[in-house]
Amino acid sequence: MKFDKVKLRESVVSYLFLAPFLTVFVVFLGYPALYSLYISFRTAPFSADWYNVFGSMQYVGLANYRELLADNRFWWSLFCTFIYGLVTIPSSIALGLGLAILLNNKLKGRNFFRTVFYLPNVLDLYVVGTIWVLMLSPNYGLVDVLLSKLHIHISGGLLGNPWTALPTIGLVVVLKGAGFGMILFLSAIQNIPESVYEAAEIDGATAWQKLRYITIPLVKPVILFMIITGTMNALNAFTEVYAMASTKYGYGGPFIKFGNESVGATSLSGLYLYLIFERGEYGKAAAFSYLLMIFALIISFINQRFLRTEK
Amino acid sequence: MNRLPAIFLTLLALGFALLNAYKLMATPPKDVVELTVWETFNPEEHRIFKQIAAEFEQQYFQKYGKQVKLKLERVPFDGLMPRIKYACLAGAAPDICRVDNAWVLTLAYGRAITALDTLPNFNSTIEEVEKEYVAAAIDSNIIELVDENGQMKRHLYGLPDQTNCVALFWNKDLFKQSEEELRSAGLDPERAPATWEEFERYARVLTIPEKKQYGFAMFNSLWWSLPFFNTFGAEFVRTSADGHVYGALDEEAGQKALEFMTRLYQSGVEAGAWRTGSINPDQGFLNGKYAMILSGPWNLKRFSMVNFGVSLIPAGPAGTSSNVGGQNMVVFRSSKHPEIALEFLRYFSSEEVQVKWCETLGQIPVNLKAFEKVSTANPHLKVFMEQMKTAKPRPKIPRMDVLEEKVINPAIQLAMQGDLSADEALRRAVDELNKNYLPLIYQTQH
Amino acid sequence: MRSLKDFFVYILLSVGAMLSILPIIWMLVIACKQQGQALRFEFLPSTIGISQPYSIKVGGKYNTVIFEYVNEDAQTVFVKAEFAGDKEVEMLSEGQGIFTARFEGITAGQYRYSFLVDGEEVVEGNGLIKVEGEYSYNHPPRNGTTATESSITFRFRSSRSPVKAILSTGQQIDLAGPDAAGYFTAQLNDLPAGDYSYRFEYARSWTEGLAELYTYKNFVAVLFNKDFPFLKFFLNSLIVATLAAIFTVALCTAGGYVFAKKNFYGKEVLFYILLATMLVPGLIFMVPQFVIVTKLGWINTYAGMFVPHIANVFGLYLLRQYMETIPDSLFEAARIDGATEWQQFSVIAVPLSMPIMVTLFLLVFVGQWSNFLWQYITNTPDSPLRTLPVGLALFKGQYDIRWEQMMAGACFSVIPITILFLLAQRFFIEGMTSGGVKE
Amino acid sequence: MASVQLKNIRKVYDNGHEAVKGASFEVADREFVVLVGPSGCGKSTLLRMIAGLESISSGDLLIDGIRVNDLPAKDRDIAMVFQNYALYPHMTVYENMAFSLKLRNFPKEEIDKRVREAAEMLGLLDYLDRKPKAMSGGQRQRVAVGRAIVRRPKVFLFDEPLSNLDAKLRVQMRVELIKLHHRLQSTMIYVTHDQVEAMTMADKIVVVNKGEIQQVAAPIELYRNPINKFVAGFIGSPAMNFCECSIKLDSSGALLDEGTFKIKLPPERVRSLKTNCPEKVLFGIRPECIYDARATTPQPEATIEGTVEVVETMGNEIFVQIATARNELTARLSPDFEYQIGQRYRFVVDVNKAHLFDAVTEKSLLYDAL
Repeated sequence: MKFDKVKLRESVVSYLFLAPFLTVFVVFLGYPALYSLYISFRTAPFSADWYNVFGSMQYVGLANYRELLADNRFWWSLFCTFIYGLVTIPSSIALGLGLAILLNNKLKGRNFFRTVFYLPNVLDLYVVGTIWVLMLSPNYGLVDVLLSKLHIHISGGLLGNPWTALPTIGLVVVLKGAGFGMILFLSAIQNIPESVYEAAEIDGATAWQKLRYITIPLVKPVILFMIITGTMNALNAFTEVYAMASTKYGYGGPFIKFGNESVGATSLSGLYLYLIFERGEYGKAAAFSYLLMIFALIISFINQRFLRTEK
Repeated sequence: MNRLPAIFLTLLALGFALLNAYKLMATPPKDVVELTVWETFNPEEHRIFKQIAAEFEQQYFQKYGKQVKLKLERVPFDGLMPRIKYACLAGAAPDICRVDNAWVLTLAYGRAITALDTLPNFNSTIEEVEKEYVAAAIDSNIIELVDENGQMKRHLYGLPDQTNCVALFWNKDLFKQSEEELRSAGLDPERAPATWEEFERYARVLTIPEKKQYGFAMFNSLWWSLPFFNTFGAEFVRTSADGHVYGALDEEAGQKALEFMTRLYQSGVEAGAWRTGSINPDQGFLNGKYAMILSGPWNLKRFSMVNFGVSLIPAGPAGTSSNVGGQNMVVFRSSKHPEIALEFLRYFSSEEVQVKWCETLGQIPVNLKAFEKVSTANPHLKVFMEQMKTAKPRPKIPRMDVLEEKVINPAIQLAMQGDLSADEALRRAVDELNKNYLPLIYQTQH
Repeated sequence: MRSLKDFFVYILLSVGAMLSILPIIWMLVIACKQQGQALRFEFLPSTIGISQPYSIKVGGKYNTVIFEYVNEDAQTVFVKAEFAGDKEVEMLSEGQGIFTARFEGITAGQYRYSFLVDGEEVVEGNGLIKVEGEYSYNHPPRNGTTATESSITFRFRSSRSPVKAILSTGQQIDLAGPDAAGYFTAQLNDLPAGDYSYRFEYARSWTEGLAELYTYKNFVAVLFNKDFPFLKFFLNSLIVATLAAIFTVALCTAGGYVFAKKNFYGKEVLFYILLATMLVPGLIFMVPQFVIVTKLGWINTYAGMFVPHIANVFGLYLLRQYMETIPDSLFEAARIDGATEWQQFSVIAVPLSMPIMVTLFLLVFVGQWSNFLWQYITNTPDSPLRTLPVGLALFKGQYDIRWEQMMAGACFSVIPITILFLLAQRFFIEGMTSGGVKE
Repeated sequence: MASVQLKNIRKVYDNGHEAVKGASFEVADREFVVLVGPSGCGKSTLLRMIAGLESISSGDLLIDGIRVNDLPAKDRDIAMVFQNYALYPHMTVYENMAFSLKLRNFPKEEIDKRVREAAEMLGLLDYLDRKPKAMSGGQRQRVAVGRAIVRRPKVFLFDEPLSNLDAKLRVQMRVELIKLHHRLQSTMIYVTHDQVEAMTMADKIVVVNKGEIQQVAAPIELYRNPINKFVAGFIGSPAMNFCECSIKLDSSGALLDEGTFKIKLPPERVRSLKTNCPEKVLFGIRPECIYDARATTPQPEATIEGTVEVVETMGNEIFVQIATARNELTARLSPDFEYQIGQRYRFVVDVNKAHLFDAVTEKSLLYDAL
């Protein structure tokens, strides 16, 4: 390969600029990532010395991966994650887009509303989660009291019922994050020239048609972005379930029967990974992480395939 | 606008300056031996503990002429275990740590802590030490491990500093409000139920749906279920004639206990307080919504707003019984002065300190002599001290925490939800126990 | 037509806004509640007050000493009395800053006593109490109920009538009064000897009820608490979050710049490697990171708390996306104008990327501000560098959580973030607009 | 001030695409040279290589006789005006203009003096505190020029500076740039795709196509003697008409046969053809060299008959599109006559201004300068 002198010079400059980032990256992300890959092929015996857990790990080949792939709970956690994504991603897109459209109007006080909707984003998810638990508690919580006024009774409460627990957590998270989506969509919508809408109006488009045929196609990059970040959030979701569907005595919310196992109805893969990790099964946790990464790669690849925007 | 990068760079420089500007100065004077103690006491306990630690330092100096400094560090209870794990990995574990009694076993198997009986200044036998303490409290510290010769050997891994169990709390006001109904059911509103059979009848009367009031509320983890299992006479493990240990919770007594718990929930007298997102028993009891709960002495002060009574766990086929909770103090293997640590552990659990501790804070002593000596005006505490005598600790099985979290707790919950029969739920737990956990006892080489 | 539509939009927005800030409101409400009231579904004050239950022995033949200490700001009060062997005995809080303790069967005589208020010794008057007769007080108490062989004399100070005493036996008696000192009294006779408990029901004003339910004290308790150096925690959080944000922005800006505007060997491959690490669950990095931080001796340093997180790939991605919208010709013009590589970056790229930099700053700041686990493990328990989330965890005990104070702490922790957001809002919204740079 | 020499300069991109295939020409001191060609022809790349924004794959670039191939842009002492102006949006007009001087550590007073001088020259004095966003396109263009002027560089480079302006402004700015050149008397290299700009402004035009230099010449020379079909077609508006013809040479000249018409070129015009003459040629005639047959004496051997298809009225002249059976031609005529669309008319061409190109190589058969 012939080196282009100018490009070579630019490369030197570029790497100088990148040096701080890359140094920290290599030390604190790159090396740990590789190290995790390494220990994903190893496992520590049950009685490993706590002072030297990594040293006492032994090579087991693909055993960690095989065990996970044969573990019903693993697949269940992926299924939960899938459902969770199915609940959160479209609704956060819809909510963000809806708010953005409403707040794109020339309303008085729209800055106030924008701030109010964005504000929950800056709160700690754990704190918000615990507060919602209080508001959702069966019989005595605000939401349940309101629901019973409407003669809706959910056995075990919204968070205690296996059918409603996961969607409820999802909706709380969506509500908290709505402001972020709103701002993303708002900026995208503001970039659409007014003339496009005027043209549509002359063509006789209704409000719905304008949304369907103009706004949505033109904010597609934002939708794609939200799908990808939403997928990653779903795969990493932990705090929300930890805060809202765990007691000191069990994690992952109301249990249900799944084959021969009892699994939590909100046992998302992030939570399951955390449990494995907490137990000190670092090898398995690493294998889990890499499996999740592969899934994430596949999903983002598919997303990009299907939602690719023409530039 | 050109100033912005300048501001940015200034901030960056400032950041660099601050980076290492503050580093913890942690070098004590040379002639003082410093021991780090991690503790999870609440603020009031912490204050007394500080005094006791100071007294120990003084006494030690008088006795050995050596200056010792105990560095007390309060750790939030919730994050203690991960913290210990990381500290061990990083070689930064404390000398002494106060841990939940369930964790001693895990720490011992992980060789994170020292067997106290191997220390040079441990000048008595394990059996002698055992006799000095309340049986239920010392139990979790004595662990049998397989040594290099394949022999099981008993070791002492810590000393108790606090012990407790649960008993029945009942809301006198709610009992009073349902006085007529209780009387017409042939029940005395002035006292708590004495047997489970009676308990169920009380609970039924005290459940008033229109007031959102429930007769009973409970947690359903294994530890919180032990009062049921123990009173029904269930055993967690048995040893067969040939010395083989096997799980026995799925025997008839265990099934009966679980069926009883299930019935309480499904007949609607139990509030379902164990379900995720529900108001937990303590809170519901405080709010006057749950007439009876199981709880421990730690709540006596918190419940002062409620007109409540405490009584023994209702008797089952095997009489009254309870579980054992509490905290132990352990010495870490990485400690450079384990003998001083042992000295402190002995001091803290000694008769005089325990008397002072328990009388001031209203707690159950762990030291047998103190147990007899503590005079408490608090009638509630007396009940707990009485209950303590019949309390049975949870079994010591490697990775019990994992088994509980992964298998037993979910199985109990499924049974209570009606998704599994009690029989099947317990059999699952026992199968798992026999297959993957009990064998670990023999696999471990130390 | 137009105004009708606006009206509906406003309704919709208001409902949504309410829903979205409900947790914040709830947090505030809980933070304002009196100790122990946090989880009660009770928000409107009632005009009927119910005292806490007291117990009393009828037929006891011994001297009873009742200590009372009044201090609205005290959290815990202990009493040390000579007759009780100078042991510290905790006094019961009766609300409104009144603490009481009872001792029974004390021999007549004169004794020393003192209070320990939040750990500090307080001596009243000459510090002596005279015990004689059936009941002795350190000063006339609010609740001076006494018992004899077969009767109880209820005594209760209240600002308005009626006042009712309810006995555990179900007996109720209305108290008469008030007398000159503001006491209501009533006597209940012919009681069999034994233990009784009772409580008072009393009328009170709406404001008194409000005060019973709500208080500002939790905020005070969080701010000025010896076991909980809030200001220090707060400052540490501020420093760590600010440093983390500054360094992250610095690194990501430099990195994003070259990925957006430079053509160098290995660019594509490197970028995909970086992106791929974003897909690995963050948890897995923690243990190796911790070991590295320990090896570097960064335990108990600010550096240890944030440096491992400053190579933020997401931030790099954001910056790159944004900087790609800056026209190349600006940099070319700068090159021809004589700008060095560094000047092209600092004078062109950085000022033009300010909105996205502010955005990233905000995102990182918020993330770091609420980061618990990492900051928790990289500090020893007594480290002076502990941050707010780590400190707030101290409110969570093994068996109970001090919700009111925890929420008061959480309220404080929301403040800097809110201020920051309001300040940066203009930039922030601009920053999220990907087509930011327009000429 | 400075001369610029390009010697066989090539540009090959990483992907193998050859953007410039060996360009050589010279820009003399104080000369205004325009590089012109269709978009994507490589003229901008050429300019950017001169500026130092692109690396030169091979060949030599000399400024004032010194090889500057490896000199970074800032050291070449050139100034450039970009198509999109490339004004720094976060700086005021003053700051934009002062930026390069500031970077070179000029004293403040000197910077101020030069900026004000340039601003005055360009009529920007009232706008110095404005940000580019608050200005019109023409004003921004002036700022961009001003930014170049203050430097007093050896060479000015313009990269299609007028293409973002509307037609009227473009004409105005063109004039101003010409005036500026006269005033500054400096070397300027100007890239455009608009041949009108090239013709009106240049001292010398370099015609570029597909990465190759077609012809370097003064505007009028280029117009008169295009070296090949591309140059002939590119320069001049409306473009030159081409018709494929067979050719017969004899002593009386050359007889072109298009099929529907025949044209006889005089011998002095086709003198250079004698040595090698292809069978097929392209006959080229500019629209202004076609006249209505009614206005001139009949010349049967220079007459085209065709149907009028389109008539574009300009006012002072009209453009008429004439279709023969095989070709279409555009004629630029005086508006003296009226034309009915669809009617046949006869036109006469000025044979002395006709061009001939080889039908295969498209090289001019008449061009004798080279």
